[in-house]
Amino acid sequence: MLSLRARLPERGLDLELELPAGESLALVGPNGAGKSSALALIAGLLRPAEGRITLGGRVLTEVVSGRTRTLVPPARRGIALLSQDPLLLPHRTVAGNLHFALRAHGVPPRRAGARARELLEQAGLAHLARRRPAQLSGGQAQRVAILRALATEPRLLLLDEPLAALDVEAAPQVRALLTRTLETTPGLVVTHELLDAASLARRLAVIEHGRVVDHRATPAVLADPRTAFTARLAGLSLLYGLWRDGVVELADGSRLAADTEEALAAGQPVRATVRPSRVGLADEDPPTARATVIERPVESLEPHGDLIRLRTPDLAADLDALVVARAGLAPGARVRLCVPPSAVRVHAAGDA
Amino acid sequence: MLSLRARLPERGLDLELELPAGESLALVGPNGAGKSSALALIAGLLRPAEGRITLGGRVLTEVVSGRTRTLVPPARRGIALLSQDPLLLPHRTVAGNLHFALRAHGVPPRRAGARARELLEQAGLAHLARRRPAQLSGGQAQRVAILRALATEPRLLLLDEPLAALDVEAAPQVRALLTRTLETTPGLVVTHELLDAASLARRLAVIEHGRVVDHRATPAVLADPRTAFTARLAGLSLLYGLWRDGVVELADGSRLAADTEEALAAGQPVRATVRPSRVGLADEDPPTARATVIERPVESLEPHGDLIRLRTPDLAADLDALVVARAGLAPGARVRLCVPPSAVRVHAAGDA
Amino acid sequence: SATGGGSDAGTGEEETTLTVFAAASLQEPFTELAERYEDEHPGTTVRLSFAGSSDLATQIAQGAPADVLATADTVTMDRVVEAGDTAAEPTIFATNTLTIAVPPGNPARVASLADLTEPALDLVLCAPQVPCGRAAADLATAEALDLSPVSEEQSVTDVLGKVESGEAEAGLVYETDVIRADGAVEEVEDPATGAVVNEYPIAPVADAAEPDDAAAFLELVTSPEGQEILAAQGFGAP
Amino acid sequence: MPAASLSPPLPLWVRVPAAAGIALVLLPLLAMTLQVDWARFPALIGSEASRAALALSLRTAAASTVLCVLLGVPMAAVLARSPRRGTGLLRGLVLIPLVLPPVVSGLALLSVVGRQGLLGAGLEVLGVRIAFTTAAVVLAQTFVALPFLVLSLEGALRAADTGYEQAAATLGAGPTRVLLGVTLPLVAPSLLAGVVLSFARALGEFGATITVAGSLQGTTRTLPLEIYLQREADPDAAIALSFLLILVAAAVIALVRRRGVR
Amino acid sequence: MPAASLSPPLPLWVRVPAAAGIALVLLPLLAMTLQVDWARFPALIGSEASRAALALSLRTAAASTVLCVLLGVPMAAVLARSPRRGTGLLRGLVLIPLVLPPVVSGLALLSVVGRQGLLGAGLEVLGVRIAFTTAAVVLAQTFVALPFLVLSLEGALRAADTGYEQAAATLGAGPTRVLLGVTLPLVAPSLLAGVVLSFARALGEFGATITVAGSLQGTTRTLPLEIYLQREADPDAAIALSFLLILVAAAVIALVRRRGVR
Ligand SMILES: Nc1ncnc2c1ncn2[C@@H]1O[C@H](COP(=O)(O)OP(=O)(O)OP(=O)(O)O)[C@@H](O)[C@H]1O
Ligand SMILES: Nc1ncnc2c1ncn2[C@@H]1O[C@H](COP(=O)(O)OP(=O)(O)OP(=O)(O)O)[C@@H](O)[C@H]1O
Ligand SMILES: [Mg+2]
Ligand SMILES: [Mg+2]
Repeated sequence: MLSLRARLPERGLDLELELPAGESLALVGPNGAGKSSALALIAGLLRPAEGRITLGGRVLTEVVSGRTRTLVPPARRGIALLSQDPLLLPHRTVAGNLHFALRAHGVPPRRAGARARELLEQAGLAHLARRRPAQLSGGQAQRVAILRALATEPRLLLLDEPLAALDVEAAPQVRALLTRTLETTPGLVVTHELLDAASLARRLAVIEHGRVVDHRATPAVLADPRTAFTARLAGLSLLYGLWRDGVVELADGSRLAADTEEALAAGQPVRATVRPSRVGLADEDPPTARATVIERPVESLEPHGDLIRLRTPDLAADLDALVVARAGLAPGARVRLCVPPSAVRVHAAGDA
Repeated sequence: MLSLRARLPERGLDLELELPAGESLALVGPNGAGKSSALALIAGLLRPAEGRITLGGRVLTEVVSGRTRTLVPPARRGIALLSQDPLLLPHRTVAGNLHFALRAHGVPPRRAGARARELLEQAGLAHLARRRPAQLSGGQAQRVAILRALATEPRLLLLDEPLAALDVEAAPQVRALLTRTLETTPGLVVTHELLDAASLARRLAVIEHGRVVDHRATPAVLADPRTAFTARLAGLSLLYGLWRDGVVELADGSRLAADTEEALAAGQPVRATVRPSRVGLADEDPPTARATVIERPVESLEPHGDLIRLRTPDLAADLDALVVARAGLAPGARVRLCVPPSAVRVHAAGDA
Repeated sequence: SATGGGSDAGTGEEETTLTVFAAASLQEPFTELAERYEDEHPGTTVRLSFAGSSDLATQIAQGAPADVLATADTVTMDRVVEAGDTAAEPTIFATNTLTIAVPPGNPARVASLADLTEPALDLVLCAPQVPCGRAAADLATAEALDLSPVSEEQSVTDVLGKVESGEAEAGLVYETDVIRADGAVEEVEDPATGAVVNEYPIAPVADAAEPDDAAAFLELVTSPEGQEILAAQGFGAP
Repeated sequence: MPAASLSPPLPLWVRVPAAAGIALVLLPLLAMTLQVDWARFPALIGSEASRAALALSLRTAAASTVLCVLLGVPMAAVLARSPRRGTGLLRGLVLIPLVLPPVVSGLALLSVVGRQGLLGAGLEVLGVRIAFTTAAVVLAQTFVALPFLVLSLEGALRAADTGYEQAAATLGAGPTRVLLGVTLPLVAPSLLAGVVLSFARALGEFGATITVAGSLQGTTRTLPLEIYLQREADPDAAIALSFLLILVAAAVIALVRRRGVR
Repeated sequence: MPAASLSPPLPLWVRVPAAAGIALVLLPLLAMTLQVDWARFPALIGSEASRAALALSLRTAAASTVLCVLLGVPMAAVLARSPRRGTGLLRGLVLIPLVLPPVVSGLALLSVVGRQGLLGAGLEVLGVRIAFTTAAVVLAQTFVALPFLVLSLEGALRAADTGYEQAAATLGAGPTRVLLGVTLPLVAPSLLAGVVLSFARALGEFGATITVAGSLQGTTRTLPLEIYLQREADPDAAIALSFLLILVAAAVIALVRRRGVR
């Protein structure tokens, strides 16, 4: 079990996080939120101004009112860190980098050499074994760095954007490898991709402005995002309003019909999430009885899979390219969106 | 107009590429295919063993039978390169990095200072102005590097995975900025993301094993991918077989009913692409008359948006999580997939 | 451009500069002689350059702006004369004899030259290539001594240094060195050391910018007045 | 680096040899300090000859260091960046003044600028004399100090990541801007080390100076030459002057480091 | 780096000062070469005294260089990585042997290991005598050469990217493995420069050696001492020996570079 409590005002961090034994965790958050710093704190590369980090009951870091009580060096934590930058040792070959990691874990030289070759072969990278890091492409370096981090069986894996830079063929392979690894070794995975968050870990923590603002099972976070950032990550629109018996009254007075399973009092502040794929154009699909029609200015249009995502200040809609062309939509134009109640989920806003 | 012809056996490159004046191009391909090397050749950071690169009629690089005829230095090409690694000058602040780029383009010192501040403010990064690169998060560094590359109005922009490392909020903003820029300045954008390829450039070139294997308008490539890699990028399954009047006969003998607009002769080798979102489970949705039912072993299951992507050796299907759970599907199990003819597109295989 | 060579400095109407190159061991008497000369010849400045004798010889061969050269041995001076760099035959203006120097307290109880042959004694001499070493070798031959030094130093100052610091238990140095050492070493007198005399020659330089002053300075050095100054530092008369 | 970011600790055992090394350097200095005759110290270092020697030493060492930077930085750049095999020989040759006993360096210089030297004769005709002038002091110091700067810098330039230079070039920076604005700042610590080394070497230079420049008070007699002379005349004064030299060097090094280090 | 990858070109103007610097170094060497009496060269350098001096010089300089590495690398690491303010002073002190005239360095050493030195008396009791032995030569050379290694290395260590060391630490590498397997290889070019500098300085050492160790053929008379002596007796022999010293240094440097550079 990992438990982390750390303040580092210099980077605006004030983190608190508990991870049940054996569980893996996906870490998401905006750029500069403090994800990499959190990993560095756990790996022992960063000393908090104040805080305590334990892993499986063992205190790894403890700083109390500025005095360092415990600071286990990184090498003695049994934690492997794959940082955002691959940081392959530039003076060693690819095989040499793996060899180094294995030797550092006490594997005898001969066995380390054989194991390094084996790992490279398994990953289909044997042809790179004798290259220096400077002679690798970005994605190749990233794959070697992943292999190197996994080579030594750590007690905890810290992975910082492990799948960035990987191509569409390599990514699923590496994702599968990581999924397998994370089944036996708990890990923290930083990612900006919903897919990775969902496939690599059952739990998801959201860091914003140096704080853990949400930490639940991944499907729960995705189904009911509590911050604008998570909503965006989940691909949902997030709106705030007051509950008025079956409708959400938004700040601008417009009303959004919605279903909910929660017991909500009239006038209660609520959070509504809207799934863009269920939002249509009012002029195309004549709205059903309870559907809400809302007029908004178009902010942007961008491709989204085979559809076009239309964004307005608060609502998004995924529309067919043909429909967009026919309606002559462009940024600045006004659009009438049709939101069926089934596209909307409402939660009491108090628990955000 | 950009025209590139270059061989560099050392990296297994043999590239040929023409870009019409004013057009931008997305460059995709597997890791290590040669995308970054192509940009380095155009920027003048790499000398081909043999080749010729011209931009708007001006010869930038010319090496004929090993003898360098022309090699315009990078600074004189009027080409800006955003490399895969941000490479911000470590001894200068963020503002200092922008200042450097502006000064290098002859902007007088005072104006350069003001302009640097202005650019940072526009990008919402003013609070980082006095930081050193080492004090930035990965995404922050990437955004500063993008600003720096755009700061000097180049004649050609080369962007190597510009949106990697950006969070879900920053990515659309930067994508919009790049889209605007690429409307006036032609550019080459390397990416592993379908979304970026589609939104940033109208043309798409595919590099595999150091060769340009496909180069068409982006929608054409995505609708009719010719290689396994592009099919994967487009999110389609690609199968090969022989045309038998309305059905594609696959190598294992199974037959796939399909519609096509092309005139195909019986027995002609064809390429069939199948859209996973249209593939279902035969046992769930009773197949319609012409739909094909194909039995395959399950290779992997992974989340895909709100669905689960099921992969078999040659076909993929996007299924509801509920359906997957109900059918008790797991890697290794056999599954009966139902492929409606409308999910399949067939093209003559000769033009691959 | 040349910054302050002797010849340039001599372009003034009244002001003349006499440049004297002298062996480092002559530093004290020559500084005094220069002052005396300046007193007696108002308007003339004497510039002194001290270095090892062979350094000075090399410098003069390469055109150093010297008017007078005084070396610590005749061998070096003979080389300068041979090269044609002197304006007149050298004059011997001082002599010096070797003596035994021991650290204060004389820990090895050296009493005479003969004690220097003691194998266990840490004896330090000059190397035979340099003047004081040649003198020591001559003395050893003359007295039929079998000396086995632990070190053959490059200069008499180095020998003195070893004795002063107590590293060496005895060394052969010049009389003047013992006076210079000012109590840092003790002298063990042995009349036999007088058998070998080292001579100091002085000569005007061929390309002298101030030949008249050079002659006058030479005169001062060999005058009774000059000899007195030299004697005060332990130098013997020629 | 912020205080919070931890660079990996050094192994504890390195403290043993490090302490031994520090002792090796400090003990002699300490012992020397004990020998300084502090009562006479002000008088010893305050004499006119001492002050003239100190002033000359500072002026010439500063001038030599500037020359070393002006000549040595380009040399290091050319040697580090030339791809050709041939520079290997050149690199070796440039290092030779490092091993030559200074007196031999002085003789070699004399054989160029002396009266019978390669250039000396020609210069003489033009009325220019270098040997035995302050210029000769600077020449001698530069000759012996230059390799220090070149060598410290060349290694660093060779090791420096050229990625940043390439990035700067694609931003439109010409070769001069890349050299001055990117390459040299990247190797600043080594450049600083080179400057300190060459200044120190110039300040302590003795053998070559006395050979090419002679030893004339105020013109060519630098502090080390004065120390040499005083050793013959008054060993206490020599020790005191050595101490002065140490103080000067320490002050200058501290100043450079203060300004140069981030 | 493959030949295809282009590092940005140097500005053309750097060739002018670079050429001037190279001329400054090469002309004196050339002039010196012209003075070598080639007919007598083999005889001059082949004498027993010369051979003994050469052998002694090689042995002692090699030993000193090894000592410099063993002591200097830990010193540089400690100085570069200590966060404390106090190391500033220490760093300055460690550099002092750089500026001391070698003779003064010798005197300082004597005041420690000499008979009346700080440790000398104690050593004497143990029956250990350093003065006039080959050990004293090595001691003197190490003392003067150590700062060269420390300074070249420290700048590089300070500039090195600690990211790689951190990465190695998270892979489980202990401090020793990080130091030997990551840190030092990363600064290899500067380490090599430091080794070359300190070897060269040890090989050319004269003043401190003569002061601490004296000059006895085969035991303490190194090549520079022999050169100095020959200068008095036979200047041609001195020139020939200097030339030999250059050859030896060049050979050793070439050997080190060949092996050391990737
Ligand atoms: N060395 C440093 N010194 C000071 N501040 C730093 C340093 N490194 C990062 N920061 C700041 O600390 C904050 C957290 O950075 P961190 O790298 O943890 O972000 P992140 O969540 O990993 O972001 P990204 O998604 O961009 O990688 C940022 O505001 C960043 O600017
Ligand atoms: N400096 C180098 N020396 C030799 N080979 C190299 C060098 N850099 C890259 N390569 C090789 O050249 C090929 C093309 O590399 P390149 O960096 O262009 O790939 P890429 O398409 O950008 O890949 P990625 O998507 O991983 O960034 C790869 O096989 C790579 O290993
Ligand atoms: Mg990060
Ligand atoms: Mg790449």
